[in-house]
Amino acid sequence: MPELKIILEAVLLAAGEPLSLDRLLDIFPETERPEREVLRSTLVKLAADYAGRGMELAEVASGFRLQVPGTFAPWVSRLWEERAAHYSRALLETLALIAYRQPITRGEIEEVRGVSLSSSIMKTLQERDWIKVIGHREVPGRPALYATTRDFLDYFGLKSLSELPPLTTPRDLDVISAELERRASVTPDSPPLPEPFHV
Amino acid sequence: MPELKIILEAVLLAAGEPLSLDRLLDIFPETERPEREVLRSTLVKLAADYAGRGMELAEVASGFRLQVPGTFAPWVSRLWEERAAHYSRALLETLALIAYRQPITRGEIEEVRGVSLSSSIMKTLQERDWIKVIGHREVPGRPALYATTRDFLDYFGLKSLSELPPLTTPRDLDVISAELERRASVTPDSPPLPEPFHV
Amino acid sequence: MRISVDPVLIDTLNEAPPLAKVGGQPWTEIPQDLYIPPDALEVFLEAFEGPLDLLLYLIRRQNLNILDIPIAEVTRQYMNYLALMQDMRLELAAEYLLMAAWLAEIKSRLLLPRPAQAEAEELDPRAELVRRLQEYERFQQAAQRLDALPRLERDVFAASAAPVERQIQREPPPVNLADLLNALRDVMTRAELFGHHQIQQEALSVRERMSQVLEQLDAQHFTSFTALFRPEEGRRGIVVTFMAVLELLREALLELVQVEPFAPIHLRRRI
Repeated sequence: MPELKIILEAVLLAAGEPLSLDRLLDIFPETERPEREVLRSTLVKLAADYAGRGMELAEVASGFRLQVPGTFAPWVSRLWEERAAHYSRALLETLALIAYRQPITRGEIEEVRGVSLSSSIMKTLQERDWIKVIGHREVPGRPALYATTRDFLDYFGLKSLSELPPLTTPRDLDVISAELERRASVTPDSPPLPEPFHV
Repeated sequence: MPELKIILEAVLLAAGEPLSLDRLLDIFPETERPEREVLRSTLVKLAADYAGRGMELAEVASGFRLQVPGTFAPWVSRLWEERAAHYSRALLETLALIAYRQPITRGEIEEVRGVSLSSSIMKTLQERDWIKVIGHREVPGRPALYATTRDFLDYFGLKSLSELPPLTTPRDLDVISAELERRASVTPDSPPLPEPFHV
Repeated sequence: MRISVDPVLIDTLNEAPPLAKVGGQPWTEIPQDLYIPPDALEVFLEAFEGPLDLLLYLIRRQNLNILDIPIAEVTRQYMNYLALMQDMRLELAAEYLLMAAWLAEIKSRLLLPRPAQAEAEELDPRAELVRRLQEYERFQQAAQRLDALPRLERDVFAASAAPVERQIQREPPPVNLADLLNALRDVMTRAELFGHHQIQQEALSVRERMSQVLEQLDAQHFTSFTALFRPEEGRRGIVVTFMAVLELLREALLELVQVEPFAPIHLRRRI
């Protein structure tokens, strides 16, 4: 029987997707099933094997995934012409709002962005399995509440939402107001702006 | 820049499909493109790295592919074990009719159920070795006669068909059914049923 | 209509070809009153993500502190952009007009003299605009950071190696006897077989024995009638077998041969 570490390597490569500890334990018949802690420490050893190689072991939301690190993107991306999709600012802003403010309704997204949201953006996000409807807000119209999925975390290489880059802290409205008052009293007139662009 | 061997490893792992020498050469910008022979000898070195690991480099018709050797099949195949869903109502009814009214033809099953019987149901039941064809009825078309098998009895923990709950009236069936459920919840082994049907 | 800009042309401004076409009129030189650097022309006006985005753009262009927006000036520029968009016949969304109205309202409130005692309670009319701009800006930044995260398929790639043997193991669904019984009850109730159908009278063990007898016999060779009986089953077993044979004969599934009275009976399956 091959070494545990090597079996894990084979299974992770064959899966090509993240595998949770539970799923990894399940590949062993009950009588041969390693201890959870043994499995975990073996994964650590496996990860160490990949130093300086073309792959790395990453832990994401759904489990452990073997992946090709970003350093190889220049070569790998030449394999596929148009694989890495570029997403619009509107889509990324919407996704950011859902990620940081979930559960959130469409109306709430529109309010922050100050513009109505195109259905195609929500559709794209749902088709990518990055967001899903997790319920409805109990207000008239019962709008759907959106949240991000596990796939979203996996895709962005995150173990949990807490690993998202922190949001800049908002300034309290009272503070803003006080600040505005203070400034207004110091400099009543703002400097004139340059001439705008005329057509 | 990473070593050529490691770049090839990364690209083959990301591709997840065979890559021809030409395609492998194409991932390098023209100025950095290695000689064909260098590429080939580097692949040989890479293949040697995988001795005793969970993957191997194979040359197949369309090129080079990283693959998980067959020795890992016992673990790998457990990844894709399909959790059984439930059998359809139609299948259970068909099985019940075959059990209680054997030998029975397909037409007779259809007559009782009032709907035509899908071939997939009979196929599933035969694949599971629960029913088999034991003859043909001497009527036009010579329809096959189905009966249950020993595997069927074994599965349901019966010594013979006479241990099947007797068929009386629908009301009795309700009682028996409730009894079966009660027993199932009390003891894992089902004790013999009250009164088997005797001739 | 769009402003179309060739970046190469911007570098060679003295050349004759038009820099851009606006309202059908070719532009051959950068207008003098243009305060936005020429590369801003590359930004299509329709690429703004709404009025907040446009306002943030105006504010950033001037390196203005978001807390220190000169409302009058920003409003004027904003209105100029709306005019530009209208000239280009961009469909002007309601949000842009709403923002224009809001800016105008703030401007007018700032101009109105405020009674001293009211000043304390009343918020600066700009506060809400600033709050919304800040809030939007936070998520603009968040979107950028999200985009910068190493993303699967763009920066990192799932490593996979095809297994040589890929078999899918399929666990058949479990069934218990109660399920089977429930199914039977349903089908029987539907078929209304109870009460007048022979099932009630029919012995299940006869049905089973019919299957067994059929299996025991083959179509090519005759089997002795007596070979079907197993004395160890006792009288009841013999009766069941006998009834099974009779039933099979009735259903024309068996062929019975007896050369003469009291001679051995032989049976074979009908083909």
